[in-house]
Amino acid sequence: MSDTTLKPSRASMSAGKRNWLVTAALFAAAVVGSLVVGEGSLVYEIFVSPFLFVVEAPDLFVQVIWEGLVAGTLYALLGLGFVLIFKASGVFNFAQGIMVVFGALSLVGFYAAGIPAILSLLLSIAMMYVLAWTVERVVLRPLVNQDPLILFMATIGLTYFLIGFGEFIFGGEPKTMITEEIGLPSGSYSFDFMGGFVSLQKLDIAAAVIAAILVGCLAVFFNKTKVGRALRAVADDHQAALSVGITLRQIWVIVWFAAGIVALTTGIMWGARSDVSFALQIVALKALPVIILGGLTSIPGAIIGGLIIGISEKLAEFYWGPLVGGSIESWVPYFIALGFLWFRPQGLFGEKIIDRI
Amino acid sequence: MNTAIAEIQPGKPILAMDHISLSFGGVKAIRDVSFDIRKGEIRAIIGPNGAGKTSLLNVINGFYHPQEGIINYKGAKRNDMKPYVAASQGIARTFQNVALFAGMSTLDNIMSGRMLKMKVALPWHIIRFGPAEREEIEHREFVEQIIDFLEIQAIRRTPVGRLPYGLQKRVELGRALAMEPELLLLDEPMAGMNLEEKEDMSRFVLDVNDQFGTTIALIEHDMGVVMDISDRVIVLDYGQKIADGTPDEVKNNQNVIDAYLGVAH
Amino acid sequence: MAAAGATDKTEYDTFPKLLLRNADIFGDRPAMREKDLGIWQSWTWKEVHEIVKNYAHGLKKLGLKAGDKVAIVGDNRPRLYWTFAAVQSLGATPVPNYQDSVADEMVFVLKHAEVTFAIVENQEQVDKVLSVADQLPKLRKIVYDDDRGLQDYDPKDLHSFERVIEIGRKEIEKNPKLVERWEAGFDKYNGSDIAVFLYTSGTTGRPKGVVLSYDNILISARNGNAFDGLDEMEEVLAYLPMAWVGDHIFSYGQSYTAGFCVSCPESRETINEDRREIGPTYFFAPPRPFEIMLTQITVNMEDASTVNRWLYNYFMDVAKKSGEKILNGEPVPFMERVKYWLGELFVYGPLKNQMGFSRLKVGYTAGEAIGPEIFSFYRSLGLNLKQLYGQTEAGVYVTVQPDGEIRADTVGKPAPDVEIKIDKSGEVLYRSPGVFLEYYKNKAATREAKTKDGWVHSGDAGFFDDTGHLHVIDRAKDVGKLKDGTLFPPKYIENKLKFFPNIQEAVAFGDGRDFCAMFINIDLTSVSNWAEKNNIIYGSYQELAAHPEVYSMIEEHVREVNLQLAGEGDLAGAQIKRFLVLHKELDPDDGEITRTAKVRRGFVGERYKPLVDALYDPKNYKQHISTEVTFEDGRKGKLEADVEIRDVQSVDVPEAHMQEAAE
Amino acid sequence: MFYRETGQFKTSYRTDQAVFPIKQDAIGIWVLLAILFIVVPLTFNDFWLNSIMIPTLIFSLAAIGLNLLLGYAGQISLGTGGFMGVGAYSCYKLTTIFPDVNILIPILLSGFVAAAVGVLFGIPSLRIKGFYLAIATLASQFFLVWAFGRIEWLYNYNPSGAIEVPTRRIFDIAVTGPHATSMTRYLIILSIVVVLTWVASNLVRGRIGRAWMAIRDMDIAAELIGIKLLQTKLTAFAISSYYAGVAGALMVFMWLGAAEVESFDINHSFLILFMVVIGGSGSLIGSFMGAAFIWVLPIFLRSAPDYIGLEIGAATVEHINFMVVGALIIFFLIVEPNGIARLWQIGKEKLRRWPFPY
Repeated sequence: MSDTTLKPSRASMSAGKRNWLVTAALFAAAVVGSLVVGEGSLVYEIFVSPFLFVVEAPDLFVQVIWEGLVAGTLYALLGLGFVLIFKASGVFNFAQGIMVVFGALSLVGFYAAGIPAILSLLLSIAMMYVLAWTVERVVLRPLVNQDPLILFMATIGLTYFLIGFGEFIFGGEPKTMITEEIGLPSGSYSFDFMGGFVSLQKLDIAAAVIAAILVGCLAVFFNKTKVGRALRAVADDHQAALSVGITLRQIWVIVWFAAGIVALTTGIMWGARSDVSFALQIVALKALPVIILGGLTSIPGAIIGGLIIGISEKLAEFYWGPLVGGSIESWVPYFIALGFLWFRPQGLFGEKIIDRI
Repeated sequence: MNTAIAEIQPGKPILAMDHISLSFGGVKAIRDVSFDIRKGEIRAIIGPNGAGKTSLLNVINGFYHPQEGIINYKGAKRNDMKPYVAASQGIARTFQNVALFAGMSTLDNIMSGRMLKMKVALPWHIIRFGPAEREEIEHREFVEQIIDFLEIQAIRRTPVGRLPYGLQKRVELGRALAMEPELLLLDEPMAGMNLEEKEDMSRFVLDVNDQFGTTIALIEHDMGVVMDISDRVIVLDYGQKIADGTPDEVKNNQNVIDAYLGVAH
Repeated sequence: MAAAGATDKTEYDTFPKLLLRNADIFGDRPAMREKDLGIWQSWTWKEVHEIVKNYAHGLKKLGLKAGDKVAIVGDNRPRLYWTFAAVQSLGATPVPNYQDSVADEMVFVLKHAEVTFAIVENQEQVDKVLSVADQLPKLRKIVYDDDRGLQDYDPKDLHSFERVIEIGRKEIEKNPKLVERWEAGFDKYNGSDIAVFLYTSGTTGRPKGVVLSYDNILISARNGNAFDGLDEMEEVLAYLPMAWVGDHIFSYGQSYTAGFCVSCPESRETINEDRREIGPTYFFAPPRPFEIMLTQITVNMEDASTVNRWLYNYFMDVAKKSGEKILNGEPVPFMERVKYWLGELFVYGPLKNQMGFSRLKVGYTAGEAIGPEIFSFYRSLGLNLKQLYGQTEAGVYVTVQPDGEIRADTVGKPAPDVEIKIDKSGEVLYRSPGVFLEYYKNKAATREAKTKDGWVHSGDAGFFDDTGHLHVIDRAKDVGKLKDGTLFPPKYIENKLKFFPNIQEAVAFGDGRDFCAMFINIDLTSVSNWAEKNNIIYGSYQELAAHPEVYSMIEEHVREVNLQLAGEGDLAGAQIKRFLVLHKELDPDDGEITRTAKVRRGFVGERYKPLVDALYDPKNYKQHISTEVTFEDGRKGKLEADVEIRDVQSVDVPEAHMQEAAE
Repeated sequence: MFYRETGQFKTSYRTDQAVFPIKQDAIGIWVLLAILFIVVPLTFNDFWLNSIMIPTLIFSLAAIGLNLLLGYAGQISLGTGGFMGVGAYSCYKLTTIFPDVNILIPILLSGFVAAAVGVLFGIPSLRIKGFYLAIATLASQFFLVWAFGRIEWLYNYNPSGAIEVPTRRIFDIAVTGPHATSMTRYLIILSIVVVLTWVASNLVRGRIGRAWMAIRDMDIAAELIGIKLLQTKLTAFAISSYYAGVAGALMVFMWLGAAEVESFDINHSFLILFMVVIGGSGSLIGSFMGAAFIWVLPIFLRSAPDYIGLEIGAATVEHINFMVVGALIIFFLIVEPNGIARLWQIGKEKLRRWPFPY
């Protein structure tokens, strides 16, 4: 107690409250203002017409929500990969994105080499293990106890290497995911909804389900198995982990492998929706706002964060994007994340940041 | 903002704590503690681990804000004084586990203590020549006096990260002194020192007190040292004040004896 | 400008007069520097003159009168040097003391000199003086340089330097005439008047107050300047005790005559760093510092990278071969010169840079005999290091080594204006303008040391070789005889041992006994280093000293010395038969050696009587001893030990000759 | 080994606090400048100037900018690319609005716009720390890039969406645009970089620099000795962004001649980050070394196969290039996490202690 000290929460909270009030006041003022100003004005366009539109076409609204949900699931999966590694090894793994691409590519690659789909799938999983092992051996072990920034840089280096490596082996051009071969459904259900209709891709549903299953498995793994508990322990106390009889190195391999599997899954889903290309690696950056929003160390945080980001970015794009020429998806998530951070600097579910003196 | 405050005469209280209580969530770190520190005295705060000594210092220099009670510093109510303000009002501080700027040299660390006294604006720093450099030199001279005073000439250019613990403590004291504090808070200045180092440090503390007339409040575990150098002692236990007075009074106080029973020192 | 020394002998024959001259002709050149507050604070001759002026008037106001004696105690600080001039300008006499002598050592000097003022460095010295004040009825005022911790002292008779200066300034403001009167006062004194008392630390008995006149110091100083061509451009680091005649001549006398700048180090810990920064052109030290520096170099090079070690070893061989020759201007083959030049680039230059000797014009070592290989090590680097033989009574110079005639085993030729003769007992006598007036309040001693016609008994035994160089063997009275009548010069033998880096001190016994036996002190730095390399574990100095391995190593050294002695005719009989390694370092605080690191043989013999007896008891190979020791903080304690004693078989002469032939 | 510091003593704080207190260093730097200003222009051909010297200098400037923020003030930023963009675009607008002003003025002014934007996006640093902040800065990166692409006013409604640099002359010498010789541009860039580096060294040596390092090393202690956190951090963001901005403007106006959104995308931010970390965070010299290393290495790798007469497809070379760079970065971080500057410093100390071990 005497040497670690928590900044009295009172101060920050009160600040928080104040901010909320301000925002609320602004909003109210804006609405009132808009009613006064009336149609056509910017205020009106921002604060009134979108909501009117929602009321006019609820089906579209639902559709957008669904799209957001699906995107959110993928973000959540990506985020999950980051969180797993960050939690267990304190490494901010920038390479998660390229791991996604790499996983998907190897799957497609193996299949193209004439290996049966399911076998290819297993092989790619094995591939992810090899990757995890190599990373631990070549990158993490020599850099143990280094400044987090250094490790972060190392993972960027790793990213560069994997990009080069992947292109070197599989070639740079986009590929199509072997969706049917690994038994993913295609086509879509569509149904009428309040005078319009909503259509849901079966693939997306599958994605959501698989994601759910994956998360479920992880949850079980972390809470029920000895190893899993060790992993959780290592985050806050290495000794505790060692007492369970696992070395840090093993733990690292395991988490990176787990992250690898998550990446592979993400790759498959994403690949199935668009196609498998290195562009994904950039898209993967979307996971960053997700995890800071959720809190770097929290798995539920990653999931909820993913969904929030997914839905809100789609809503923003659909209803407000046109006002400023569209494709605001690229930055809106970050601002949403920022907004949350301003009130909770450690993210929604992150551990409280402790000031030591 | 210093101008607002009345000059305190030696012997008069420079700081008065009135029924201070501080708690984190449920934990009560300080319970209804009242005491004062008189200008020019050496005031020791002792007590078993977790008695809330450090929290008390943190309250004094505005790092915490007590939920109840009144802090009166230099004749003005200062309950929600921010650390920055506290510093500019002449409260300096050293830490239990040294809080130096590990990447900087001894000289730079102590120079950083002059921060508040350096006024020259950014534009001048861009072309260093002129005011910026003059100011720099003027304060360098002051800092060198401190280096001389603490006898650390030999490590002037050494990055503090590489210094042994004892010396780091000294440098930290130097940084605090560089602020020309009116009230100097020392958190276990002799923790983890060998006898010789302790003697040196006690000498410095005393010298600071009578050469610059600095008021000093210190937390210390070594009873011998406390009894030797302090004018008045306040004893905390479980966040409560259990005794307050001259070393001798405190030494023979029953509560204190009880509190320290079984506490190894 | 070197002439500045010689020409004006008659005109400027006292320090105050020289100060005026320097302020005049060297006005804006630096006179004094001190590393303080992180930079080298400097004072020009003008400024020094100004300060001394105010200072003197301040002291006058405080009651300092002509004829008073003023004690000066402290490390080398500008203000203490200025005190000399200020005091002398009032016709009073400065009496410098060894700053680290303990109070009861100091009190003798202060009492004997009847000091009225004490000008001291800091609280530590103030406390010392105050602690014995009651024995000093004449002491009136104390002035201190550094006021740290002195606030609460009773200010009545205690003044800070600043305050004295302030008083002086006020006086002068009140009455500017004072200055003229002050300067006029200088002419009341001339070269023959008393300049300073320098107390010799005296290897035996109480210190004697050597009274030196202005001429003694200034003529010696001028001769020194002329001899080595020193002028106002020199850089000098003042770090030797101010009470020692060497420092008085080099840092005060020569500085005032030649007009060069003297720099004072920041603190004792930073001396090496400070010497590096200043880069003296003229350097003086007893052998010890040179030994230490060499040891440090060796130690450093041992853990240097292979490449550097190789370079070092290779080029040091080159230097051994031709370094000294080149320095002495003897012919050297071209290729050797090229190699040496490369060596200068890769090794010698950097080494000199590390030691701060890059700019060294001439360096001196004296006070003790220096180890031949140490001596030639520095010479071979191209450093013009010389030996001189001097005494307080002579105003230092008796003999010096002229350029080009440098040899490790001699102390050189008679210095300018010095006559030397050797009496039948082999004692060296000299006569020179530097010769002291008398021992203060000690007619007897004076008569003993100084003949009516001005010859001084050096008390050292020596002889001239055919090159006209003087060899000093030993203290004349110490040169004794073994029972069988063989000549026994203890110091001579001790030095031979001390030339081994592993041996710090050695004490020889044998006068009036059957054979020569030795106490030996190991050199902690190099022996512990040696131990590390031979992975010998030890917990303390005592353990290390008693370690059998160490003994065997020392025995080797002793054997070599015996070999040398065997080669030196009469001395062959004085070979060492038994020795022991002392369990503690000989320590000035215990009075075993002097402040200038000279062994007090008699005292040691008394103190360790049991050990001495044991040495001469052939059956005794282990002797218990318990000694009282003084710790740094003055506390006393007992030290118990069982000391081993070893026999060394001596070398018979023919073998020695064969050995030589073999070499 | 060639250091001879004996006799170099300081009699004033002024000399004691000089940038190069050691004489040999001072001489060294002047020699280096002479080489850069005289020898290089006379000897180097256009390829060397254009594809090595000029970009290295420009990136060094950007790296210094990021280094002030990351290495000195300890605030991570992944938005450097964006701030360079702000510099470039604002410079572009300024030249369009004031066509006749000496081109150097808009270049230097554009930095201020970048600074303003930097401060804006620096505000979160008050509450957000570490990686949270790093990612927050990505917000600026992505928003700015989006803005460059969407706000047509920024590129004068140019259908291609790119900005093209007009020819501008000083004393009738073309300094920008197609007619400007690489030597002129090199010399101008070099001068600007030298001046700004000097400024940076002034800043970090004084009160400002100490305040930065204080919050970097321990922000609470910094607060308790009276450093205003927000103010200090924002200053860092502003100055850092100024450097980035000027670098961006130089990049477009004095090197590329034209630019699109891609020139300022996140990869650039990472490139600069590499330069800082590999070069050595908290060291100005490091910024130059890092920039040179990261920039020159790929060029070297690309041309390597030809030297050894290997026939490899351009694409493959590119892939291998990626792999090698990535591997080298990891390797470097492992051998010397404190960057090339640290190696440099160690080497220097070795020379100073020579022949003794360091």
